[in-house]
Amino acid sequence: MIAVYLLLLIPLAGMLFLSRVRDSHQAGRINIRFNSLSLVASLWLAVDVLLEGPILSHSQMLYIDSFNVYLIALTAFVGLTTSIFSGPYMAHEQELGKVGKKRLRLYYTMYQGFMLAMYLVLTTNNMGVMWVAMEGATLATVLLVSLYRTPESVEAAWKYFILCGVGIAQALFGTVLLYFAAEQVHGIQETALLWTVLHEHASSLNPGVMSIAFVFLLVGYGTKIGLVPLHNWLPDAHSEGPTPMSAILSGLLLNDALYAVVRCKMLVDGSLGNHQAGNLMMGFGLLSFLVAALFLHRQTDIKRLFSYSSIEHMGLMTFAFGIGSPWATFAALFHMTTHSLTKSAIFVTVGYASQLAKTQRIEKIRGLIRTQPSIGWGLLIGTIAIAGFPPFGVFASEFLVLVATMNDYPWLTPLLLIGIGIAFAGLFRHIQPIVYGDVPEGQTAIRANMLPVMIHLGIVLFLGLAIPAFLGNWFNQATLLISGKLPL
Amino acid sequence: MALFFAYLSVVAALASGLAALAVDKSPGLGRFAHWLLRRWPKLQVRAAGVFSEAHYAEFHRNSLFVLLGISGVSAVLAGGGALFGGAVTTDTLPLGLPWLNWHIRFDALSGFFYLLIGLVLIAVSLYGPGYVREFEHGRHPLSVLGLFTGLFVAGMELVLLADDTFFFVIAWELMSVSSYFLVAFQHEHASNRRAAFLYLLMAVIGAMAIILAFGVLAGFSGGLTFDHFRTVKLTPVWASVAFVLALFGFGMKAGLVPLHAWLPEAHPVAPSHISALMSGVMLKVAVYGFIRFTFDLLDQVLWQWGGLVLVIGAASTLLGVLYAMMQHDIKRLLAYHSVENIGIIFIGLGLSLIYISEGQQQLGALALVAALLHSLNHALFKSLLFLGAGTIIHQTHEQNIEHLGGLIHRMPKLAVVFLIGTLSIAALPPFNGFVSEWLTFQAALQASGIGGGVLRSMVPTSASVLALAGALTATCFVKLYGVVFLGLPRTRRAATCHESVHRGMLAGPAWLAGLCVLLGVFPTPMIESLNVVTGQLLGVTLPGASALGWLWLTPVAPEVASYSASLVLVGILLTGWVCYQLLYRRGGLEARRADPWDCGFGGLNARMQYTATAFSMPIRRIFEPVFDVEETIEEKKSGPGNFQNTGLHYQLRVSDLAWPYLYAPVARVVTWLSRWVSRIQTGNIRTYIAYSFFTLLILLWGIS
Amino acid sequence: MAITELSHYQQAILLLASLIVLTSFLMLGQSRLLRLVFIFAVQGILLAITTALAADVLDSPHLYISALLTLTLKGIFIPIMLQRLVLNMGLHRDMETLPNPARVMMGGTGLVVFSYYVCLPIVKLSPLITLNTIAISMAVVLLGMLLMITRRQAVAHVVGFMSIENGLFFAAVVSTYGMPMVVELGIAFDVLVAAVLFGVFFFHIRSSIDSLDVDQLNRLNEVEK
Amino acid sequence: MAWLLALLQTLLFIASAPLLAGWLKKVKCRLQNRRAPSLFQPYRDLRKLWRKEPIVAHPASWIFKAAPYIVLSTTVLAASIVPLIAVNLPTAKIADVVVLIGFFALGRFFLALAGMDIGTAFGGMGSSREMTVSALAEPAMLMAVFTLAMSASTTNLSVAMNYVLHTGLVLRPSFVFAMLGMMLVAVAETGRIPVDNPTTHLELTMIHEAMILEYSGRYLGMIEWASQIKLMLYGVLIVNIFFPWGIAQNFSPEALGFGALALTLKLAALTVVLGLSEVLFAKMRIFRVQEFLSFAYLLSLLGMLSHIILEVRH
Repeated sequence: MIAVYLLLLIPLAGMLFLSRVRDSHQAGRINIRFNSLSLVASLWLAVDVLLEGPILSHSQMLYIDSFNVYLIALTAFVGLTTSIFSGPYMAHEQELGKVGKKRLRLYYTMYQGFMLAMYLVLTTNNMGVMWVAMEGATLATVLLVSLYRTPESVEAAWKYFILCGVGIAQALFGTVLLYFAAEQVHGIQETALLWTVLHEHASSLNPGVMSIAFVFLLVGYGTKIGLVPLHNWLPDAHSEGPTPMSAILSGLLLNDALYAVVRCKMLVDGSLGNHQAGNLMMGFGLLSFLVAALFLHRQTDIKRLFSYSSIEHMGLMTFAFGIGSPWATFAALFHMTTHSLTKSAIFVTVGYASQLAKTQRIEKIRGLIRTQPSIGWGLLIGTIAIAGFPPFGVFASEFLVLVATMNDYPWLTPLLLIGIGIAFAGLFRHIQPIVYGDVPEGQTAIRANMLPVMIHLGIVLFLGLAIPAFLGNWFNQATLLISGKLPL
Repeated sequence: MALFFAYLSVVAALASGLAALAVDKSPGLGRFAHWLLRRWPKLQVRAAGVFSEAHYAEFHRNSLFVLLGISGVSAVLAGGGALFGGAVTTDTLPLGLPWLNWHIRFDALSGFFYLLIGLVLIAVSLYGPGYVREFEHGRHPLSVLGLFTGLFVAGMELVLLADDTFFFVIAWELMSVSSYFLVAFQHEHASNRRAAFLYLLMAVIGAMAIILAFGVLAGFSGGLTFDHFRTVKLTPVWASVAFVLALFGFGMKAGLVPLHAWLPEAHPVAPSHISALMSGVMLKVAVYGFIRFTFDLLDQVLWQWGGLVLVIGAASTLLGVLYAMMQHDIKRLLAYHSVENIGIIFIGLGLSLIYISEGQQQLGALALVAALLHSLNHALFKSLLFLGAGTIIHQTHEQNIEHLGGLIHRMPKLAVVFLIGTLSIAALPPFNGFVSEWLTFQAALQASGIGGGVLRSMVPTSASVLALAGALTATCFVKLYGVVFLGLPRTRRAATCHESVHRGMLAGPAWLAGLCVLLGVFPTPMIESLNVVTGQLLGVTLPGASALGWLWLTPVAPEVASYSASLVLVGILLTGWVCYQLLYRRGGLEARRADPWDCGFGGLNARMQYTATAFSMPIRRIFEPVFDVEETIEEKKSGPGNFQNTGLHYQLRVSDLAWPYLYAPVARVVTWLSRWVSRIQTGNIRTYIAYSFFTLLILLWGIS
Repeated sequence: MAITELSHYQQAILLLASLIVLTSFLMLGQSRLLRLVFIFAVQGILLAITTALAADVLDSPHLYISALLTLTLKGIFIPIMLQRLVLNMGLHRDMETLPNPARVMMGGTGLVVFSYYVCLPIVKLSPLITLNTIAISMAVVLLGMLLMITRRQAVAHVVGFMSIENGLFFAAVVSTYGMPMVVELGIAFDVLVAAVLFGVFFFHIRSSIDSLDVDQLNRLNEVEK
Repeated sequence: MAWLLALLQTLLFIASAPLLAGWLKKVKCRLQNRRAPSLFQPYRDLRKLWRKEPIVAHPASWIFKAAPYIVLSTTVLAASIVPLIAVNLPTAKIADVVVLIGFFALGRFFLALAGMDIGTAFGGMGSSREMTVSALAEPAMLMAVFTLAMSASTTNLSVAMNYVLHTGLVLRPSFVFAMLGMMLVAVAETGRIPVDNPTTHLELTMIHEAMILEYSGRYLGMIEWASQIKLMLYGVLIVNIFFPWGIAQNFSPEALGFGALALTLKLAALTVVLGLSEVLFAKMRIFRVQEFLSFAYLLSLLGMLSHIILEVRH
């Protein structure tokens, strides 16, 4: 129980503390410390939940079950590794004169602020607070997107701000409707926004209201997930912000938005008793998956490229959650993990690559394997992994998604097949020339700390080969929670 | 026991892969050895010698291939054990998904393909050390090559072991990805990169199709292990869906027309011993997958499937050899012949499917045996030819056969070995290629037992296509051998090259050549052992295969057809010897050397001899429609009024129809779609808000 | 039941609701930024009154607080801040005329009808006639989005955004008598921060594309170049 | 006993092959109103060639020297498995008709290699054309054989002939087509007019001769002999498969004698037909050979189809 409070207090303290640290190098190190602290706390929490099952705080404001606890651990882990990467990276950016001391201070403060918002989204039991935290995450990152103050970055930040703001507002409307529907049920007036309570009485919530509410929630949080056609902010924000930012945006924020949607879906399913919510999610997911796959082909900016790949994968997960069968749910949960690990690792590598080539333009970066093998291989392996090749974990989840789809919606499988083919081609036609080939002049090796990448890819590889028992147990429990059945 | 050897083989392959990473770790290893052997100073000295800068490189190189050799030998043992023992062993490894561990099953079919891998692997491990030396000093790290070779081999073997979908696909993709890195190994040429990209793309799509094929079975059986699949009953429609998906997926890997076009791009650009493994062995793994899926997992067989496979196989056979005829890059030519031989194998499989669907298990078994035997034979002679080609390229640094010639005088030993491979692939008696084609013919000839008249006429027609392809193959290899080894050297490199100094580079191919002759002359034991496979798959065997004794091959019955390769060989040798005695020994005059007939003009030189292009011209003219030919003649004229020709330049480009008619359109469609889609992202924020606005409206309208 | 039979409180609610929609329409049609901001302030005040009214009738004290918050934020602070910005940046002179206001207005009324149609199932839910206001609030939300779609001025976008918030708030008050306090506070805090950030961004945008015309923010796109 | 008989039959076969060539020449001369050389002229030529000193070009490798032996031995082996005057001989079991085609292919393969061994334009051209023609001829040949094999349900020649003998005289449309197809193939394979002209030495027209242009002495002798055997082989195949009557089914002397007599008559008749065709037709351009052979293939295919459609009970 204490672990939860720690989890929320540590980033808060970090935020306050970092806001007054002037030396940026030191700030980087402190940032790492705080993140490792919260990782410890999250692991502690994970152990608790593993041993005692779901935890509900006395005020009922916080609720940890097997679904969000592994997301918490994941968030903490990615947060830590990314902070390890971002220290030297931002220092290098500072040497290049892209950012000043003050902005770096803002950066580190907001880093912790963002983590705080993430933890809050995941731990809270109150749909309203979840909304608040989600909006808070936007506000925390919006200034980081425009950190470089280039026209593009400002534009990206503005779009990010407005679009997510509007979207999130709709989510709030959905929440209001949720609350309203709950109030109609007698006996839960004062606790009507608590997820646990809602889930308990899901069957007695009014279907009409719930379905409207879900539309607003889906469009609202879906904007954050980056579902087509609400995705437009995502590539801009990813490509223009500092790379660590892109890493945690892709690796964490999208996951948590999806988490929120799934929580809502569980309520709506309980109330409607039909597959409407699932169908909506499948539709959005498939659309995002296919469109993003096509977008991949026309990218000229390497970070944009991978942000579209993020959209594609989020689409796949949304689709899988939409199917809702145990296999699909298991796959989606697993995919959340592997994707955020792999994608953040890739963004780290991409950050180094663009620093090394002094540009983000794809056609300017060539022959990485010759310039700096570690980065070249990192990028290549990462891409192979994200493209869903075994023995990397991403494959396992994509495999299960395909099989599950073949089970329930066989006529959709051709679309998935085509999508995966197109996506792979789009991704790889850009990456292979970057990695292989001859080196352009002026491209020199840099000091790069590939440890985070290796750790991430190592874990993903391991997960692809074997899922340890406790993790499998987690996934099974979460699957049971969401889909109501155990896979096999 | 067999399973133990199978595991051992995988482990050895992986070990060689990992050992490759230690390429420049000699000091560390030296210190480690020093610490390890501190008890035995003698050994310490020895180790110090090994790990010294001078010797380490060679030691390391050899150790890699020794490990591969161990893997090969144990693979042969494992395969032999399963094939002659006839036992089915199963196992599970505690890996994979929490509720789906890796299931292992090792039966005669896997054993047979294990044997196949092992035999080729031994040759490669003999060949390798000499061949890869050129990679040691250069831009290509040997560690990458070694690592992915190990993974590649391990992947292929794991595919044969897999007994559940998840594990199967993992192994399958491991095979594809690692071979991708091998194809992209020499990545400084843009063409190689392109080939590698295409290769991986095809692998992805194929794998997806395979997953879906398994997905159909999984959907009906509710499980993901093959045991579930074996018991499941499907409706004909769904069975056909699964079958078509499997045919697409495995056929794409196997390089069936029209999905073949990536194959001749990818296989030749890898290092030659890898090309041998890819063309010789990996394609067979695809065949294995198809057999496993169709004959083992699917519960029924429809005659339409057989017809489809038969047609596709025949098309691949014919087009493969025709395109091969037009190639002048020695390795591309061989790669295209892989397409042809895969076609032959699939003709056999198609016949088998037809017969089984007609309820004639006996004949089905015969056709299956023919296909399996041809897989083995093709693995042997194609690897042999690729290794030989590798030696040629290694010694002359020429891939274009138009620049070679007269090598038989400079590399007599290689010439003999290569000739054996050539005779085998040209399906000439008494070599092994002929045996399997003969069996395929025999299977096709039993078509009179088939019910449907369409099939009954289709089967012999496909057989005649096979005959045409066989004859064209002979033509093509007369061209290859004649241009490369015979005649006069066309370039200085060809004139000055010499036999490779490294003995292994000859021993590898020679080992395969020996096997070719052995299997060609004594095919019966092999076929007898294949009975175990058909027995496990179809429940029937070929009882009469050796009705007249083990020297004779009588697939159906002695009176229907019989062939005794050994006696044929004896007969040829005997007659030849008699003629030799009568005409030469008995007062025949010694042959006198003189200039060849030059019509009295004198000065014959290499530029006057027939080129490969000229040789294959009649075929090109006759089969015009299947090629995409681009022929240009530039005349340089000069003098007053440009009346006199001072120069002629003739250019010919013959390419595969699959590009303009299949691959290019798909690419165009995708590009068009992506351009079209990317219009939605206008960059104007008001548009974006409008998107979410209208999304909202539409959804609200939709639900209410 | 007809409006005549309602209590005055309810009648007042309905009246306010209609007024709020009216303000939304006015904003939609308004071409001068200062007036836009002014109308926005009026809307905020109306919202505050509504909240206070609800608080009084339902005597739920925490609604007073939220009423106070609304008044200070939406009614006073944000409008004044926006006005300052407009004046400092000298945007008060240039006026942005819609291509054809009539169609936009028609669209707006269409939205009102649409949201009513959508909300029918909710309205049927209970005899409480004030539920119709949910339709109104949804209409306000949609109108706010419409405002953002039709205007090119960043300031107008902010106003639209904020009026969406107003719509939400209104819905919360009239349909559910206010969200739990913690949520209210959270939302208020977010709105505050958002407002401040908007202020910051105006200067960034101004410095990057020396104007606040969002149509010029289109460097990042995927369209064929 | 049987093996000995088989050996004798083989010897008889290869011994009488030149005689057939002589006879063919005689027929043609008669038809062209020329005085013919004696029937035994081919023997004299062969003896002369064996006596001569062979000349081998400088660039030639061992393949050039080995090729004639291989060609001759494969042809002899082929001759040994074809029933000449008696069926049920054990040698027929060594190889069936598919292998027979394989023998021809083997010999041709080495001959073509030998043609390319010297590195002159002639050899290459000859090899290329020879291989092309044979590639087109082989499917037609096989199709014809299949028609037979499917009716007799065997590819073993001796068994097939037995089958035809025992079914007695049956007018099979399939056999008519198959025989015609086989005849055309035989013309192409043995390099006779109109496909090739064994007597020409014009660079542009010759196929077979261009390939063996460099051969002389005993090598040339062997090749000539082999081609004579091949000619006779095709003749024997045609007459014995489609008109097997008279061939000996037991090994009693009178049966054998009668068989020999019958065979001689049949072959003589067939040769007359061949001679007629050679006189009547002119040699065709190399690129019209494909039409000729595709016609042959069409005939055999028709044979196959008529077998399936007309002769099998459905």
